[in-house]
Amino acid sequence: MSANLWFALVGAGLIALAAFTFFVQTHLLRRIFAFNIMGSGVFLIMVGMAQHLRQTDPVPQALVLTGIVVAVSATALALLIFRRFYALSAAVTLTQDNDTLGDSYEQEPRQ
Amino acid sequence: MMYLQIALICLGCFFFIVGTLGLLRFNDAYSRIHAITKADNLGLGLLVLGLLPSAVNAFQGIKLLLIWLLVLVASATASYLIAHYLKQQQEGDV
Amino acid sequence: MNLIPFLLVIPLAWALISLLLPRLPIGPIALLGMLVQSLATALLWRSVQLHGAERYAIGDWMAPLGITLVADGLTVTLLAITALIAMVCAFYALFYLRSHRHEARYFWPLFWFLLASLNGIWLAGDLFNLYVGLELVTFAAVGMVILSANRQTLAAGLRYLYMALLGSIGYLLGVALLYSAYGTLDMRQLAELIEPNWTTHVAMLSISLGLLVKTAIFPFHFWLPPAHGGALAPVSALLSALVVKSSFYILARLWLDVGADVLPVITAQGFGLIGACAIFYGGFKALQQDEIKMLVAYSTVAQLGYLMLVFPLAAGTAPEHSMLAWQGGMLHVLAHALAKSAMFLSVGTLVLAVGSKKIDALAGISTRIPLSLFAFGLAGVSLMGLPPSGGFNAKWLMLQSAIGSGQWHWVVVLSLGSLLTATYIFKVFRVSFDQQAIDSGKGLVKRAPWGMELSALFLAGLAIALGFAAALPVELLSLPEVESSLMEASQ
Amino acid sequence: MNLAFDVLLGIALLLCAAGVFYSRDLFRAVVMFIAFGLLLALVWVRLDAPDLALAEAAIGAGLTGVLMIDAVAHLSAKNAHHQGAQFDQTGARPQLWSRILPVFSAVIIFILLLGAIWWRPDAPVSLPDLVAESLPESGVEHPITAVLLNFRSYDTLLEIAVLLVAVVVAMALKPDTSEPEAGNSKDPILHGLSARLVPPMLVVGVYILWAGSYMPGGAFQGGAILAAALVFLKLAGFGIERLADSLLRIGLALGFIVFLTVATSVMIGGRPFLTYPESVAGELIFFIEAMLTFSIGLILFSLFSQAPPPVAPTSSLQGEQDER
Repeated sequence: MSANLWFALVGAGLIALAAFTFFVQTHLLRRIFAFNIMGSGVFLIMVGMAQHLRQTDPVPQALVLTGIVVAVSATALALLIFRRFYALSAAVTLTQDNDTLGDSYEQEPRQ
Repeated sequence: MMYLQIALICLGCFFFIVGTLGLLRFNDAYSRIHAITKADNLGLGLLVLGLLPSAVNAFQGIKLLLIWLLVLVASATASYLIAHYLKQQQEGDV
Repeated sequence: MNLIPFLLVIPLAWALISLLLPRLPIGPIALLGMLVQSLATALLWRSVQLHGAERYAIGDWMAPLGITLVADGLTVTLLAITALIAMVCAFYALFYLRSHRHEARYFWPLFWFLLASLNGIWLAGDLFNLYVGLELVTFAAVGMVILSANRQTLAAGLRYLYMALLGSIGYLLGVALLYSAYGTLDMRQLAELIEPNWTTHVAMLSISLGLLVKTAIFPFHFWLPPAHGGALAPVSALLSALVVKSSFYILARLWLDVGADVLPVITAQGFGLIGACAIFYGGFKALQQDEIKMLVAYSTVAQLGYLMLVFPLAAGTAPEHSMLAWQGGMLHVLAHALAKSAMFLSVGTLVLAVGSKKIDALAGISTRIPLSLFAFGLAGVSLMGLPPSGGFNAKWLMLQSAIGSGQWHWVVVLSLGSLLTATYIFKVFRVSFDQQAIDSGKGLVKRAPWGMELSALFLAGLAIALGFAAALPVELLSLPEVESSLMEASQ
Repeated sequence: MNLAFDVLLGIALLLCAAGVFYSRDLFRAVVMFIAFGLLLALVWVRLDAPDLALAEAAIGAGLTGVLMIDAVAHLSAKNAHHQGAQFDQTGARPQLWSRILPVFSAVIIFILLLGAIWWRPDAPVSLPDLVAESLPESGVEHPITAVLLNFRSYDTLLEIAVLLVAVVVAMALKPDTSEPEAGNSKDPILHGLSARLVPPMLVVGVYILWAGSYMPGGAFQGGAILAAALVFLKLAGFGIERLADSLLRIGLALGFIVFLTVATSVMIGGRPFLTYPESVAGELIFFIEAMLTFSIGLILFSLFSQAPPPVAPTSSLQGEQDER
């Protein structure tokens, strides 16, 4: 087994771990961590698998570079919205995180 | 020469281990800062010293030294900031 | 000179103008831009109609090294509907945003970025490029949802963003696996190479799940109603009409164009099943709502379910039935886009006029603000699938396909779904035609700007007109693909 | 020996990720996250991807870490200590399915991926060969820069658009009240250090940008370092976020404007969108990259600095700014 394949497997482990976290953690910041790490897992799979048995492959590396930049802007965006939301509601979770979300949303008082 | 290099690197690693041990075992933030900065800076210095003879050219050697210098400055400032913050907090408590 | 890149350059340029020069009257300038954009789209449509599909190699690098844009019949149809709806929404927004000064400043740049990314997705021929496009759509759409940064919209925007990001990661994972298995990102090349094996199946599963989350198909629909229901009216219209379709479009392209040979019948039936669940669940939830925008948003959840029925009808059936399902599904995309944007725009006017989001507040408005209510009704006719309307044609084609291929269970789903739609549409009408309320003079309203009422009516009229002119897009869908001269020259 | 190192590195990465998710308080989680990023940078080196290592260290660990720390610092103590694997503050309904389902799906995901990686078919197309073949025509010598700014430059164009959209949303979220932030602690030592350290950082940023045309480096890594320098200055109390609004906007969009203009103007000569005339391809790419570096640095910085100032959270609805 080459190092490339091994890191692809690590990537799979990261994805599974992060997916589990995404299901059980409701804290919004922890979820931001979760999709950052999940993204890293995907990047590892992308580069690791493509380079297994082949020479260094610049294409997935370039794609992952794009992916990293997109990921950081997604993180920044999520944090911005989260912070504004936190300032208004003092909540770090979205209430009732399952398919009754739509209902709980409507029950919030409004002007 | 090579034995000297190996000895220097081993010594450097030793300081790193000691520093980490201090970080884990000391029970007060000030002593932890003390342990980690002092031991690690020395350890890194020894590592750099040990690696210097292997540098291909002078440019690489300068880079190695620069790394050490930057880490020194950065860790000094960072530990100062941590200690400063701690002190402010403690004074606030009193 | 080829027109395809202009469909991207124009919105991007206008996005920059409205971002950098906020002191200019960006609303009217946007309308001008929409006219230019529509003209370019119309010209491209004509060219494809006459000469067949075109491929455009960006930077003159052939796929798989470079990225290729594809403009075939389906693409130009979607480009046209996008330009049309966006133009009407822009016109509507001119009036609507007068009461939302702060939002107006950032609405226009986001609007243009959204338009650019949608056009990019319709035209894309490359898997990774679609990923970047999807992210751009998501960011712009989330940004538009949270424009009026209050607690509800921020919560809705966060939920939307989190689910959409999760969906993107699923999609990207699938792309990574496909690339490692086939060494290419070009969709056409992939279609030739793809074969059923474990990696392909896992990749397609991951992509499908990611896109289902983004399309808000049951049971991943829960982020949609608060986001679409809470946004500003023109934003809701754009989101429901176009944005959710973009991820469905990729899903359909991938399964029916690229992976037709590896789509197992059981997967197709499974897609149909969740579609059926979406139709009934969305319908029932819509019926329970007491806020008009939430009702319309849940209606979107239900209507998206019909799209999923395309898969069982088109996969593994005889070619003619498959074609019927494909055409019906795409006609439904168009009909729903027109009807739902009309509905959100008219509802926006109604809410503005009565000053409340509650359905009960609409009591007796049938005599006060008839035009918007009429637009709502026309759009409803199309959603229910009553003749003559675009919705009717779409459902009729799908019914024919279901009957022809002997899949009677989908016939039942299609008919019951329409019944359910009728129920919740009539719920609105029952309230608004309440004779007591009319007599008692309730439902005093503010005057709505004429432009807003007219925009909704225009789109609703088009949704009906699609019932008469359905042959036009359907014909384009079955165009054969022809290589552009550029492609041949450089090969 | 190498394999043993890789195995250890991989396991450390997984442990670090677990630490991020299940550490007691959020600050610890952020520190673990930064450590995760640095380990990942090492992994990229092992995977023969120095560009990614640079980007990961600067963007993934550095900038994301700063963003997260900044966010955590604004949480109240109660929320920062919000415990890991609980379901809600209400602590309600620890139903059986809600425990089994996540474990089950995570295991399924892992097994599916394992299979997909293990039984991978051999790719019939080899893009690296194609890249190597076309590299001489691309105008740059570094294959990754060639892919990013020539072969797949359209992706990069859209990517900059993604960054710009994020900034637009950040601007839209910024409260209208623009009172200057009070008392950015002007620590003399931090101040002095940053005054001396920022110039070399800028030099390194420019060097990495310039190096990108023939070796690892390029606009994104250079931009990230530029952004880091700006963040550093801001934290040290230099009031650089008070740039004129219009100037900032143009700076943010400059890279995109140049990119789009070059991409479009070649069409006047009858070439396809985003084609570089071969004789000046290298120079054009460098020019675009330089502008992009500048813009990316500003964009990443303003994603950090546009964050809403620390407002004491209001649990009552009166804090809502619905009036607008």
